[in-house]
Parts: sequence; structure tokens; C-alpha cells
Amino acid sequence: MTVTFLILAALTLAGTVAAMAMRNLIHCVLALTLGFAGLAALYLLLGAQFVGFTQILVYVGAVAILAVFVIMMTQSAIPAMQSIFSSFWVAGSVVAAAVFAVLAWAICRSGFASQVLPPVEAAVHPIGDALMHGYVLPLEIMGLLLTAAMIGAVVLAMHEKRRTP
Amino acid sequence: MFGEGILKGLAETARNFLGSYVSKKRLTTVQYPEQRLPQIEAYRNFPFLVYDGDDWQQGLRCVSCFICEKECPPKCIIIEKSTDKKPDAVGKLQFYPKVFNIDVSVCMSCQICVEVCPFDAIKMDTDFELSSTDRFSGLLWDKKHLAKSNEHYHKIHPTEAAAVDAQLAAERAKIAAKTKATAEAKPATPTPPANANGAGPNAANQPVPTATEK
Amino acid sequence: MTMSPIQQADQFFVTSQHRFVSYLPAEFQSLTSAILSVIAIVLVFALLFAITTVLERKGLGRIQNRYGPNRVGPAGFFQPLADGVKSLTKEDLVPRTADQMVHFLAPVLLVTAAFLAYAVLPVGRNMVLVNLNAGILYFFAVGSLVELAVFMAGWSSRNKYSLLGGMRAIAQMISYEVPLVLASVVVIMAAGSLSTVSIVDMQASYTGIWPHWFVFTPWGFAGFILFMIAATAESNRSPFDLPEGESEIIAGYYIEYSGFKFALFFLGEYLGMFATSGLAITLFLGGWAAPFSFLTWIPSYLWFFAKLLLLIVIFIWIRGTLPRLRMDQLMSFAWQFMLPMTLFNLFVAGVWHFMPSGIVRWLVCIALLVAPAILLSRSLKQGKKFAVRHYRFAE
Amino acid sequence: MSTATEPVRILPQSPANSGSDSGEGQLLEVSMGPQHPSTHGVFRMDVVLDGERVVRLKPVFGYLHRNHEKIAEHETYLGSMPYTDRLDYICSLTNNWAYALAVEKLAGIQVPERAEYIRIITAEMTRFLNHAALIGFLTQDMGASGTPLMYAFRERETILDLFESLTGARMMCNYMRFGGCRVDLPAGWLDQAKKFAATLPRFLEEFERLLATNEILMARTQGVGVLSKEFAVNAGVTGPVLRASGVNYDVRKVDKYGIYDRFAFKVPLGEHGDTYDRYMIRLLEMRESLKILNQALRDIPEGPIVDPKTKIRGFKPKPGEAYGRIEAPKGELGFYLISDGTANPYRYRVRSSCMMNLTVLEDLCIGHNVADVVVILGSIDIVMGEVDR
Repeated sequence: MTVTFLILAALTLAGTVAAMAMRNLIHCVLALTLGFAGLAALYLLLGAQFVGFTQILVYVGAVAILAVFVIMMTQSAIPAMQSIFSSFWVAGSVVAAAVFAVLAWAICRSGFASQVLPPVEAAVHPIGDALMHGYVLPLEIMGLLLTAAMIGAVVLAMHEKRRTP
Repeated sequence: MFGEGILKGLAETARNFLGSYVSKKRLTTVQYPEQRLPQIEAYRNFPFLVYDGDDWQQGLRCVSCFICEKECPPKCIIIEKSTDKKPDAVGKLQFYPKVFNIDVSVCMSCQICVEVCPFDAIKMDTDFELSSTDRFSGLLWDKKHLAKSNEHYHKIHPTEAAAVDAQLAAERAKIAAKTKATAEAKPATPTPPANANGAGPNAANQPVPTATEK
Repeated sequence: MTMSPIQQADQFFVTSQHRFVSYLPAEFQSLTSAILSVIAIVLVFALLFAITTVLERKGLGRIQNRYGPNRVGPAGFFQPLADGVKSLTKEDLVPRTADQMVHFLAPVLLVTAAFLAYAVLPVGRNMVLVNLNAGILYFFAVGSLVELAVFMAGWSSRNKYSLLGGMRAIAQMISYEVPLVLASVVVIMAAGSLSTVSIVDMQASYTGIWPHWFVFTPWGFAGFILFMIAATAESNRSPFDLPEGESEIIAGYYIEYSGFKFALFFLGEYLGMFATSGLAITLFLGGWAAPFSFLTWIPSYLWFFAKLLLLIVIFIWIRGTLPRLRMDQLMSFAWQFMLPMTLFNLFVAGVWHFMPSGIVRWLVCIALLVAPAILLSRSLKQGKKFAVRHYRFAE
Repeated sequence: MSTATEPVRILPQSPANSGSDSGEGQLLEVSMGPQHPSTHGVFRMDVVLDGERVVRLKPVFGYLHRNHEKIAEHETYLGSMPYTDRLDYICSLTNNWAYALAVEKLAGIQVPERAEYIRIITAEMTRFLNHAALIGFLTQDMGASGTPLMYAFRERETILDLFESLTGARMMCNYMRFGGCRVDLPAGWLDQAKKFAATLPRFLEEFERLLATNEILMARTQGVGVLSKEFAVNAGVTGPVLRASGVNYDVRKVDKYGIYDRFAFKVPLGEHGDTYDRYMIRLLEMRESLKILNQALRDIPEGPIVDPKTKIRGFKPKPGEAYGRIEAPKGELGFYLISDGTANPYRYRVRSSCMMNLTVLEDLCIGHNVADVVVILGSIDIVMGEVDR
């Protein structure tokens, strides 16, 4: 178990580090995908099937694809040769540090589970119950947010279309 | 409405699928090396030179008149005239081709040489399995390669060959009558009977033996 | 525990695997059993791929009034061997400007992802590699890896056609994944489980001689049709074979692959087709269950493969008939017809669940499905005014 | 779609304004052909794409240029006949006819009646097989995996068998001669042809059932590549492409060359001028061809097949010029000849229907998808042998 965990953790870290270090943006996204997949494997290792597979489905199947699509749409497919350090690196590192601090705070506050919980079955009913009872407000807020984003995208696309007849 | 045309098309392909198992008309493919279609009489492929009798050099009808060489649209015929003469199909003394080459990589099987030939010497063959591993000399056919017997011609184009034979026979008869008439008029003409007896150019034309030796 | 001969035949592979594994020391048993199953899956589906290529070529040939391959082996059935030898001995060409690493990884990822999907497909009673609780989710998750592989192939080849093909493939796969998932959600709703095994178990019972397959309900039938359309698009089969679009973009994303890598793409594509067909069978056609109660004596795995072959035949038949859609039509079909229809189908499945059983339930559900289908297809056509035309003649 | 009704050519853009500044994203220049599966031969299109939309399209041809016209000026009149087979190599007999017609006009040769009938029979068979094959190719371009093409080829095979038993060759027939035809119909040929013509309506019905009402085909072709009436006339488009745009112009009706005035047939006309119309017009023309074919097979008289006065060797028409044109399956095919009294024409010019029709390709394609380009090209029906000459 520990060996598996170590391998997966190394893979995840390698993927994410490569995503930061590589020059070619498409390579970055592909490396990031590896990181996502490693993360999903870690979830599975913990017995969280639903989260693990959703991670793959959403992050590998949708987010990564969306990212490469956006890169292909906005940039040329030829690898960019400019420096990987953006001119906003100060601001970037501040934001990164802030995100890290918040996450670390949240993780530390939650306290590590001392006893091993029995693995939860990825059955439909408990998930549905949880989403529709316990977390109905977050779910609705997320839905609203996504709908707003979608409408925004549609409006933007329509605007674009009208501008270039 | 939606999907109706697609369903119609699906029904049609299903009918053809099943039909290909029952109807010979649907499955028209011929399994070539094992199965062969009957030869079509009119079919033409590449020209050949007709000869009468058994000796291809002797009986070649070609008189090396250069008409086909001139008329050939892609200019794939190469003829060199002989210096001596031999009797042609109707018994007249004529030149014969020393060299008669057809470059079949250039030939486009148009049959114009056949149409323009006044001596019925060149005809179209029907052989189509002609692959060669040598694209230069393997595709330049010489006189020997081109010469095919009149029987072969009868085999591949029976009606056409019969008509040609009849015409030639008529001409031969006409010429025979004419020579007879002239022979009666002028008894001292030595050459025609000697040649007509079939001693051949070798015997008859001593001065240029090289022409036919090879 | 004694089994009748019928059960023995049905469980032949399961019991022989158990017997083989039981000879091994205990710590290797589970690992060996897993490896054996994986080998079996790889072999069986690779063989099915080989058979399908012949069947497809012969079937298409017959549809087109030709013989199809009939030279290699008896009736041409060794053709895949010849093809395999050919693809193995061919030179592996990689474009000079290609992204070598990604170019190499793409077919590997594609085939791996395609094979991974079989882990949760129950091909027979007790014959599934892993019975995951989130089996269907797993299936779609690994299915999404295919998109990535296709993108990698299209992008790394540095070819304009392959780039176009890759873009088309991704757009198409993402668009049709939504209706694919939504069409299968109705089954998850009805079965109350994400596990493929329990979904099949639910369908493997009979009323009289009639099975309880989900396809024999209005929502199940609609769901099956929608699922199959989406599956056709997901596996890039005609009439949705735009990413390859032979006549337009030549071979699309795998234009720059040759030799064995090309064969891998071919393999991956067919494996994807089998996998989605297998999922359709699992979800709607009762998996390995026999179609009538009096046919249950036939081993369950044979039923699964018979159904799979049936779906493959339908795929071939459709391929032999239909022309290809265009990109924008494909997209509008996905978003303007498939997506709303799957959502309606979800609603209908809910209605079915809450209504008392009887003829009224049937009528209501059918009406609720047919009406939007007609309306949507009409709206799909209306913008373009497609019609059969009548022509005038001049004397 | 507005480009076709209002044919305005997009000016060549400079690199500066073809970039990503206009909000159109990057333009992608793709060279489709000469080795592309659906360019119908060695034809190249320089396509500039915005996404998948065609912004510019430049047809490039000449890959199959064989110097046909110049060669003909050095050939005898008869010697050019086999070369005309190779223009539109699917329809060699109509090419023969057009050339023979031009020479006959030039030299004032009369054609015997039987020969005229044979010419019409072979020409209408050629039209039938061309249209059938074209619809096959067109649907192939739409991705129909060859099924309609194979059905078309199944029938084409029978027609080619008939051609072979008549002319000796399946495709390069070289059959027409000045003042008639080369050989007479072999025994039993007419019966065979009649039997075959009787099976054709069934084939046509099958063909129509297979695709004519197919929703995907309609979606792919209706409203795609609209060629307006005025533009078609201005561009010199002829043949089914012109008639699909609604212009009633058929050389068979206009010139009544040969003996076409004796036959009852109609000319189908389209209204929209889109790809679907071009497709349907061909289907309907096949039916009309069949009508002519049946009438000709019924009425063919006995008699000589070639004007006995025309010489095979040493044919030298009087100085002058002539333009002979026919309604070839692909459009108006004309041969323009100037004779200076020698055995070779002084000038020999082919008015190629394919090439004239191809000139509208860019205007039809702009604004459509890549997938539409191949379909539009397929519906124009080109054969590179005739375009490049």
C-alpha cells in the first residue's frame, strides 16, 4: 500500500512539476493530465471510487481537453520559444502563496483522521441523498454559476458572430 | 419525415446484400485468374503482323510501305525497309520490313494502323497478359515477336479474318489472271514464276544475303 | 455445491480459472486470477477485432455486390493475419517535424484506454474482471482518455489534415459524450446502481418467457436508440466518421501513422466500438441474459457475444448505406436533438417510475417521447428547409 | 451562401490582414491535392481555411497537361481521334462524336442514317454511365463508403461490355469516323442492348430509393454551393450544372445536331442551383437518356455506316474553319478546327466543358466547409483529362 502510494505520489508530483517546467504549452497540459490521473489514482487508493472516476472524467476528459483546445485556438501549434517566466511573476507567486496558505490552513484545521473508516460504497442512493439533502445549496449555487458561465459564453459567441458577418 | 429516407436506403442495401447471394446478376465480379470471360471478338489490344503459311519470315504480309508508321498517332512503329524484295500475300514482288518494331509502352491500341494498312498486314491482337520485367527491351517488340500466323488471326477475329481472306483470294486471283495475261503477251519475264514457287528471298536474291540471314 | 451440466457449461471458464488458481500459493492467487482474466479479455477482443475486420469487409462487399476478401485462407478468413503481417513489416514512418514522444504515446494510450474499458463489462454470469461499484462511471472515465489520445495523435503529427481531424474528433467526442452519459443515466435511475453487474442482474429475470430488459420500456427503447447514435459518434463510425473523413481530410488524426501504429489506431477504434456496444448491451439489452426464459440453457457468454455481433452487424450495415454528416450538422444534431431528447428521456423515466403500471403508463410515456422527437426533428430541419423537390421539364 | 448569389471574388489578402487580427482566428492554408482522394484526378486546390470554413480557394490544374491541342496540329485528322478518347476518359464516345462533327462540318461530309442512330445510341449510353458513375463518385465524396458507386459501376460494366463488343475497347473506344462509324453493329448487339435497356429502369429506381430521399444526403447537398442563374450564364457553365441552375440550354435541343430532333425527350431543369439540384438533374437526365435510347434502339434502320466518299488515308479538307459541338454528359464539348488544306489541322482547339464548369468552383465554395468543397467539386463533375488536356 505504501509503495503504491509512493509511486502514485511521485507520478503526480512529477506530472505537476513537468507541467510547470515544460516550454511547450501542449506538453504542459499533457503533463498536467498525468498529474490529474495520479490524483485520481490516489483517490481510488483511498477507496473513493466515485471521486476518483469523476476526477478522471472531469479533469482528464474535459478540463485537459478544454485546455488544449483553448491553446490550439488562441496560439499557434508551434511551441512557444519565449521565456517560461511571465513578467507578472511577482503577482503570480503572491497568488500562489495565498492559495497554498488557504489550502494548508484548511487541511491542518480539519485534523487528520486517526482511525480508518470503512470504505464507503459508491452507490447511487447515498450520493443522491447527500447531493439533494445535505449539499443542496452548494449544488444549486454551482449549477447557477455554470449556467451563468454558459450564458456568458453564448452571449460572447453571438456577439462575435454578429461582428463578423 | 426524419429517418424515412435513411430506412429506405437501409432496406435497399439489405436487399442487395441478400441478393448478392442468390442472384448472379448482382454479383458480377469475375474471379479473374480462375474464371475468364469469353473473348469478345471485337476486342483489340496491341497490333501484330499477320503471316501466311508456316514460315513467319517468308509469309509476312507487310510490304514495308511506311503508311502505318506515318499514320500511327503516338508514333510507336519503327520500320526499316529491306533492300531486296520478296513476294507478298498476293504474289506481287514487294519490299519487306528489315526491322519492324512496335514500342508497346507507347502504343495506345487505337487500331489506326490496322485501318490504314492497304495490305491487311497488321491486325489487332487480343492477348492482354503481357507483363514484362524489363521495361525497355521487354516492351519493344520486334518483328519476330509481332509475327503471328493467319490461323491465329482466324482464331481471335473469325469474321473479320474470313472477310480479309476472301478479299485477298480475290486479289490473288485477279493478279494471277493479270500475270497470266501478261505472260501470254510477253513470254520472256523470268522472275515471277521463280519466286512464286516459293524458293524464297534467300534463294532468289543472292546479292544481299544479310537481310534475311538473322 | 453441485452444478447441473447447463450451469457447468455456463460457468466453465469461471470454474476452470478457479481450479487453476487454486493450485497456486495463496498470496499469488488473486494476482494470477486477475492476470488470467486480463489475458483472456485481450485475446478474446483482439480476436473479435480480427473477425470483425473480415466480417466488415465481406459484409460491405456483399452490400456493394462484391465478394470482399476471399483469397487468404478459407473464404478469406485469414485476411487479418495477412494484414497483421503487412502492418508489422511495414516501415514505421514518423514525420521529421512531428513531436516524436507524443506521436509515439498516442496509439499506446488509445489502445490502453480502449482495453481498460472492458474491465467492467460483464461478458457472462460471474464473468467480469472487477465488479466496481462505480462501474459505469469508470467506463466513461476511461472512455474520456480516448479523446486525449486522439488529440495527441492529431496534434503531434504536425499535419494540417491531422490537426483538422483531431479538432473534429475532440469536438465530436465531447459533444456526444454528454448524450451518451445522459442516455445511460436512465438505466442508472431505474437500477439504482452504478455497478454493471447489478444492472445486468436486474434484467436477468423473466415474466413468463419475456425478459425484463430495459429496452422493452419506452424510455429504455428511446435510451437505447439515443445511446447507439451517440455510441456511433463516439466510436467514429459512419455516418459520424468525420474525424477520419476519408474523402475530405483523408485519414484525419492518424494520417501520419503507418505500419503497426496505424494498426493500433485501427484496433483502438474497433475496441472502442465493441466496448460501447458492450455497454449498450449491458445497460439495455440484458447483458448476458438470454432473450427468452426457455433459452437460458445456452451459456451466458455466448448470449453476450451474439448480441455484440448483432450490434456490429448493424454498425456495418449502417456504414454500407449512409453518407457522412457535415461538422456543423453533426454538432447541431448533438446539441439540438440528442441532448434535449436524452433530457426528455430522463423525465420520461421519472414519469414511468412514479406512474402505476398499466397501459396508460405506456401510452403516456410513448406520447411524451414521440411528441418532442417530432418537434425537435422538425425544428432541426426547419432552419434549412430540406425537402424532396419536384423538377420542371423543358420540352 | 451569399457568395454564390452575389458572386464577388475575395481579393487576395496580404499577410498583414490575413492574420488573427480580424477576430477570425488564424487562417490555415491547406493544399488539397494533387494526391487527395476526392479531387477526381490530379487536381489541387489551395484552400485557406478559417477553422473549417473556406475563406479562399485557388484551383490549380495542369498536372495532367498532355499538350493535346498542339499534338493534334501535327497529327492527321484521323490521328487525333484516338487522342480525343483520352480527354474525358469516362465518355470517350461523345468526345469522338464532337470531333467527328467538327471535321464533318469542316469537310462537308454527310453521315448515313444508321451511323447517326448508332452515334445516338452510344452517346446516350455514355451519358447514362457518366451520370451513374458521377452520382456514385459524389456520394463517395460524401462518405457513403462506395455503395452507390458500386451499384453504378455494376451497370457501367454492362454498358462497357456493350462498348467492347462494338468498338473493341471498353473505354478508349476510338469508334466514330468522319462520315460515320468505324464498324457496324455486330450480330446480336441490338438485342443485347435492348435487353440491357429494359433492366435500366429497375436500376434507376433502386438508385433513387437508396439515396434520393436520404435525409443526410439532403442535409449535405441542399443549399450547398448555390450557383445562380446569371452567374452560371456569365461564367460559361454548360451541361447539367447549368440546367440545375434553371437555364434551359441543352445543345441537343438548341443545335439539334445529328438527328436529335427525331426523338422525344425533355430537359429537366433545377430551381435552386445547389448541389442537390445538380445531383437530381443527373438522375432525371438518366431517365431521359433512357427514353432516347429506347427510341433509337427501336427505330434504327439498316444501311451503310460510313460515308463511302470519305478517305481514310490522305484526308485533306479544304481550307476553312469549323466549330462542332455536342452536348457531352458534362456539358458543351466543342472542337474548333482551322484547316489550311494540308493533312494536319492548322489550329485545333477543344472547348472543354469540365474546365469551363470548374471556373466557378471558388465562388461556389467560399463560405462553406472543407467537407462541402469536395462535394461541390464532385457535383461539378470534372475529369482532369479534359480540364488539363
